[in-house]
Amino acid sequence: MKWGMAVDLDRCDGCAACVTACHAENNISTVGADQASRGRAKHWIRVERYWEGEFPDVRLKFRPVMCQHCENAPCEPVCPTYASHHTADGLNAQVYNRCIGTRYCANACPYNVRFFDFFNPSWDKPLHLQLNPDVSLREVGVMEKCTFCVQRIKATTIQAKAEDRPVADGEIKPACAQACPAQALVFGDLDDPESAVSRLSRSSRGSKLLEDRGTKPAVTYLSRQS
Amino acid sequence: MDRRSFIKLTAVSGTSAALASCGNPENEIIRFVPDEDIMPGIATMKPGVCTLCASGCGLSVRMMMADADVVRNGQAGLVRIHAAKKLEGTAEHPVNHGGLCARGQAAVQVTYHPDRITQPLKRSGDRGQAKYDAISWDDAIAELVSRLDALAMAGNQKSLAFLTRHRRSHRAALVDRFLAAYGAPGAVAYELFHDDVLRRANALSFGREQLPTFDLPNARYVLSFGADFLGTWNSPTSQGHGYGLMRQGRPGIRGLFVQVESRMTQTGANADQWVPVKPGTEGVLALGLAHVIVAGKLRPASGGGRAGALIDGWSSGLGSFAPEQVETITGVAAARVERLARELAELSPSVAIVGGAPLAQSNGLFTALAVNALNSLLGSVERPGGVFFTPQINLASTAKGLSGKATASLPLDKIAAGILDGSSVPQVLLLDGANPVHAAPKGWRVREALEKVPYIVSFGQFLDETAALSDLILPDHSFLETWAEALPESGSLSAVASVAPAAMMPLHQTRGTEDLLLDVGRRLAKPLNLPWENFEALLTESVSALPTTSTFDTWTEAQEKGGWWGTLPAALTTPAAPAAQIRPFAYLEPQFDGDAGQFPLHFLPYASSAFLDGSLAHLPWLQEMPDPLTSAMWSSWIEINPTTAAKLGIRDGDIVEVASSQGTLRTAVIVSPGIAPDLVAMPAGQGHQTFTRYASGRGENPVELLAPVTEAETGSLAWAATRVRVTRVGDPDGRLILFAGGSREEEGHR
Amino acid sequence: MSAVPSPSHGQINTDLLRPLLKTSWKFFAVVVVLGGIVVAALLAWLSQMFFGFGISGIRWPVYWGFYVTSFVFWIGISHAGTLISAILRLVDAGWRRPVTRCAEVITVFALMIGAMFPIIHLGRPWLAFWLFPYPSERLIWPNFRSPLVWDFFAINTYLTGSVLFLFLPMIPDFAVVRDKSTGLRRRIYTLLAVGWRGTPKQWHRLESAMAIMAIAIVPVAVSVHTIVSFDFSMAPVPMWQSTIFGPYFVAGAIFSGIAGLLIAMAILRRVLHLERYLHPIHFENLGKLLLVMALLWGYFVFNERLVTYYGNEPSEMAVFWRTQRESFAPLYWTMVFGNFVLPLVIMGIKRFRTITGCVIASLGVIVGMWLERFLIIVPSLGHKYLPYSYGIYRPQPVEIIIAGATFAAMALLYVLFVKIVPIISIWELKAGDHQPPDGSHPVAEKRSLREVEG
Amino acid sequence: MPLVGTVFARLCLILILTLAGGLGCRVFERNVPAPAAAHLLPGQTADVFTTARPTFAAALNDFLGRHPVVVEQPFEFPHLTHAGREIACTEYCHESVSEGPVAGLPSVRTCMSCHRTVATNRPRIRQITQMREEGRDFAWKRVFGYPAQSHVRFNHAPHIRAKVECSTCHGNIASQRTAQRNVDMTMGFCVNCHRERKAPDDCLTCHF
Repeated sequence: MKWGMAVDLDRCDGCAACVTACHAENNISTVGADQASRGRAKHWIRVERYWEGEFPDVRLKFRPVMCQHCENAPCEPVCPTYASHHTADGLNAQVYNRCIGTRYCANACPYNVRFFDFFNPSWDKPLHLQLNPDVSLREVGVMEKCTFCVQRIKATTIQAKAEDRPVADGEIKPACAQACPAQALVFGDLDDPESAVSRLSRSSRGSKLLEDRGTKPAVTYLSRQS
Repeated sequence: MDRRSFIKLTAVSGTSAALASCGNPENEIIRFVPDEDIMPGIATMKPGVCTLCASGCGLSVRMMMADADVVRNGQAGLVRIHAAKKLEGTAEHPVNHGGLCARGQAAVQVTYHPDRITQPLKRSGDRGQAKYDAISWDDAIAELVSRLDALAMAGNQKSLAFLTRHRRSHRAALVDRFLAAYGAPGAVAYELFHDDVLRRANALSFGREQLPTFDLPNARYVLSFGADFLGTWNSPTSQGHGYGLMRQGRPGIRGLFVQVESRMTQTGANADQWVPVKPGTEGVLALGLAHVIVAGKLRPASGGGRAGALIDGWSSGLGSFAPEQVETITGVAAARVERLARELAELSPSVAIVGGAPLAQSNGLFTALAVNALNSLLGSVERPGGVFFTPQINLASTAKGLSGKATASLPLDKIAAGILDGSSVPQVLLLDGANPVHAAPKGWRVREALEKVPYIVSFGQFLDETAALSDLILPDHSFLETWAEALPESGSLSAVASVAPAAMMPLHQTRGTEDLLLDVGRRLAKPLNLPWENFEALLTESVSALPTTSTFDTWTEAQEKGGWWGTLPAALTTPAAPAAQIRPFAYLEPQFDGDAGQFPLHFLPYASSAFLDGSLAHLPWLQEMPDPLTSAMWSSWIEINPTTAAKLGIRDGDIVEVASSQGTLRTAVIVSPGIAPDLVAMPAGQGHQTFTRYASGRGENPVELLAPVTEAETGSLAWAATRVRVTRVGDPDGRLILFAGGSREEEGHR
Repeated sequence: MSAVPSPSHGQINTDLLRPLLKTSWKFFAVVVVLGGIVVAALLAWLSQMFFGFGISGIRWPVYWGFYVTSFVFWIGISHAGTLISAILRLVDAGWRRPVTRCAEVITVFALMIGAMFPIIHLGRPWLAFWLFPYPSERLIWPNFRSPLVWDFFAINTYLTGSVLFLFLPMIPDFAVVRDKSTGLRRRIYTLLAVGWRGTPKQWHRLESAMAIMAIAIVPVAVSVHTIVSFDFSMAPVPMWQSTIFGPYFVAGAIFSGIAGLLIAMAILRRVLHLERYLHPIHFENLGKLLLVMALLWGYFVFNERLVTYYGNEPSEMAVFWRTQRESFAPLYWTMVFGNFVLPLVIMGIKRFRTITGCVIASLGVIVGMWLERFLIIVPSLGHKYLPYSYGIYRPQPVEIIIAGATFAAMALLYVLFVKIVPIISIWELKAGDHQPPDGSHPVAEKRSLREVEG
Repeated sequence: MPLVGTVFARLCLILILTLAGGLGCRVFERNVPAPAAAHLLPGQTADVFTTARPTFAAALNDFLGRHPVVVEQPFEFPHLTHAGREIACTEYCHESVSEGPVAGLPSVRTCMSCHRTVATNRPRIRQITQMREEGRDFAWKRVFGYPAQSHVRFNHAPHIRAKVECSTCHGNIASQRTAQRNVDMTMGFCVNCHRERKAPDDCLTCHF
């Protein structure tokens, strides 16, 4: 079991549905304009956009970037308390209660996908009724980041175990993948060569983000064809 | 200190409520008996329908237990409720196929919004002061009824007006029926980014007065004229799904996509070819393509059929649209016109799409007709990979009681004018969702007009600028708390009726507007003939009439699936209108407000990816969602071409004054390569005064600059036909909040 | 050694013990002022904990700023004393005698201050003890792969070593004070003097202990700043992943250390009227050392820059140009001026190698070295690989106050120290005067001590 | 006495310095306060939900893992009596324990499902009957639970399936009147059991 994701940039149209879906699923608090202007906005997944060329021959490329759950993650060795560590099924775990907030992991992360809670998150009531009880609320001073929706992985695997069956391919969908209208994000088990994500990851269009950093990400990007 | 740190302060010093769920000692919290038995910690999925836009996407709502603060008989306490936690797309729904756009994801915050109106309110202060007192439902309804009775007594039923947004749904039908029964003109639908022009064009070209549906999954070549169909236009989720399949859904085949527009939209960003064109000349380009195709004998001119016949000079081979002329008019190189035309003709099935800015010009209808003709010529109408029209359920035949439409009403600008010159002042105005005070051009003077209306009732859940003028507020349920339904006019090849029962119990003392209208209809001195106990009865009748596709009866099945979809018997389908005999249309130069000398730049407001026309600016998730192209959060801005900016001495982030003949506003600049030098663009949606704590006093409203230019044929607002002047007034002052640092990958490679 | 005739031993005692025995109101005033600033910083830190870390300027993606800069800076300063005095002891440079102690004191205090910052900059400082390897029912230990844990051990070792290194040679002087003073003070110093009688045995033990410490402390000192440099060079951040960081940091550390020492000495000389003991020659010698280090530092910087430039790795070049000629250029060139040009000119020309000259050059170096740390940390973090995630760091009041107050804290500790311990090693000074031909110290020491007691 | 005077003067100066310094961090904030809701409409809330502990004491107790020894419940529920009558805990009152993460604390509705008919004349039953009529529910105080800061996502169901006795973690509730925390559920407690039973002991098993 090794969880991974494939992002088809040829399908992604940059609609940012994944961004909001992630907020809705993972109890990511909105920080408000003041804090956002000071770089405290938290977006576990972001749609990066890059301009190319000048008018009129201008192009724009989108690239959704979330935690790459690197097999060789730079954030893991630097954490003095093991708050950031790798699990057997290939997840790059962030253990909030063990995090003391050195923010070293975020510095070491080449993708800048780790976010720090600068204040105790808060919700104007009754917005808090929406909070997902399966995801813990991070408090001030801890790091948080994309978990591949570990709560969904847990729930499904526990259910499958109860029914004494293997987890079917595509049964687990992180919020971003589930929301994506164009189905650009595909999640699954990379150890199963037949799973959709494995097949996509083997695609000739496939490449890893910042491959030369040697981080061995679990996320494969399928290049856009134009 | 900013709000959140203040909250932390209060929280730590013990003035905030204890965290009910985290094992803290709860000091003397009062609990009330829940209204339903709830399995704690276990999620159940319930069907739903997203009503934030007209697409009518199917939802599956994740429900779990939560502790809600409530006040019962004067005592504050907690009660367990079954709360919606997350909205997902319904996998088998023919519109969204399991996907859901960013706005749909944020829709859940509508229900839990802290600034929702929780109970009926009666104005206590002056108009526009937004001072209200609580009032009981009975009193509120009684007051409305008495007003309506008074009108009826005076035989003045005509002077009841109903202002709403354009929706196709049983609700809309019920409203129309209510008005008809009462004897009032039909509901006035107003939206800034309307599609009236396209509907009219489709009615003329194809006899279908509705938005088109595109079979993108089977298309090999898509040519879009300014339509942001992946972002904000028509049925984005459905089109996004189709787009994914068009690109990578078919082994060996990858559909190509060309976007024609003068400011790069999120959709245009995905195009293989991006073709900038002079505003208002898109129709010419379409006909230029048609000309090449016909001249090149790639398709017979006769293929144009009914749609072609509407174009002046079609039969004679469009001689006046030779590539050279097209180049001079549109600014697209003749060679490129040739190439595009050949690609269109050869890479079939190909389809042309038009929407948005091109139709918001004084010659919008012509542009739409031209593209329709092009589609006909390509033979892509009602053909796989082409343009379709979702079969529309004829409610008059599914629910007999709904037959008999109200007389058509005047458009909003005419009504406003009528009020201002005193010729026809509605005595009672019912408001349902529309917010023209924020979204209509200053020139129409909607605010002044509405202030003259003696009595305004709002059904809205929020106190937006228009609702703030109302005398009585009868807050509606959120779409999760009541029957949510829609009759999508596009986005699906098969007929659809999205219907879902309430997912959760109402959070506040609100009431479903549909039931309210039925109730009012009954309570009138001369009761209206509305043969339904409640809205559910209406839905039951209407949906049950549809053919069942399983062993269950249609109604039960629909409630479980979150809607009905399938093949619609001819008897229940709205028939296509016969061809109207009218003179063909010729190209007319687009007319712009403000002379080119004084106002050198075209001004293009566009639907924000987050807020559309601004009706969603109150949702914090959307406020903090980085804009796909600029990464801006919580702000508004104008986009301007680098060369133009350099000419005007403007740098990224500077504060500028944008002036039109209608007024001026100050906002920050984003220098963007994706926009024509003679154009500035600004997202709509911000600049609210009284629209919840999240949107109020934030950013600027581009509508304030819009001149009341109308489309010549339809008389609808041409919102892209204003010219402006931009002058630098200051250095960056932090009002523009960007999430991204760099915008070009090369920046990392110097 | 020195040109000026050295004072008599009685004179030495009165001179060097004066600050201990007499207290003017000025002392209190200084303590109160400095103390106030320190308290202010403490309050600032509390408010940061209370309101949340967000009141600092730290942001995504620049997660380290002033705090870590100050950390590296102060650890660097700490290389002033122990290393210098140890080396000078080993080579038995006679002129060191008046200098060593005030150098070692700098070490200890700078370390204490520096070591606070890893805790101050934590998101949840109250959990800092998790860095300490203690057995718990959780069965979790610190992550020994993390450079921060190495820091923890390195700094602790160095601190312990330096404290010993400082304390050992103080024992005889405590004895002197003990014998000179009465009442409570006498009792305190009796404790501090740990039963020193000045017997040959004790002298011998002291000497050998000093010799061992001197040898042992050098590698520790070198390792400490190497490890601090690992905090950066172990993370895949542009311009951080450099093999040169180890020596680069150590050199910079000694560099800033000498500068700190020079300033401290100059102040002591003026305030405590130690003109008779701290001769221009001391300043000149240290100044020469400063010159050498300036050249060495220059070499390292040139080396680092050249290699980056030649390597031409895109993401590194982005940061390179950012510091070289874009937003951070002013700071960068200030650093080069303060760290290289200034010391080179002033220390290079004999005429300028005066006390004032030294102080000016040292101030330049202090500023320069602080900027160097800052320029290593911030530009790289704000400019990592994906341009979309670039960010600009703006320090906020809380950070500025805390970073600034560390200098007050240093001064405060120094003032208090000078109050309780003779800042110049009395016995070493005396021993210095009579270099016996065979150079066997204990004899000399004994004699000197007898004189002290007599 | 000039000395005292100057010292005093300086002390005052310091006080000002200190305050300025400490408060400065707030006062000199670049960003202005966010505008609150213009003015609250009737029934509209300005209340805020945060992850912060309600009081310093609560925070300290959480930090030290201290729990109240005796939990005073608003209503004294005799487990003893019910267990004695062979009423399985998970059958009626904590029914969701085998399906989901939480066992659930019963509401008055649950009680009344039996006590509408059973032992209706008992004073305590009368009490809950009255509560039911008034629409009041029990505000149970959590006996077994984790502080938010420990971020434990405990799921009962798999433990039930793994045949872990309730009493392993909850002690012999059946012998108590009101439930009391008689097992100290420290992390060590969990980890040891997991290791013995070869259950996963990665942090992410419980903390996410």
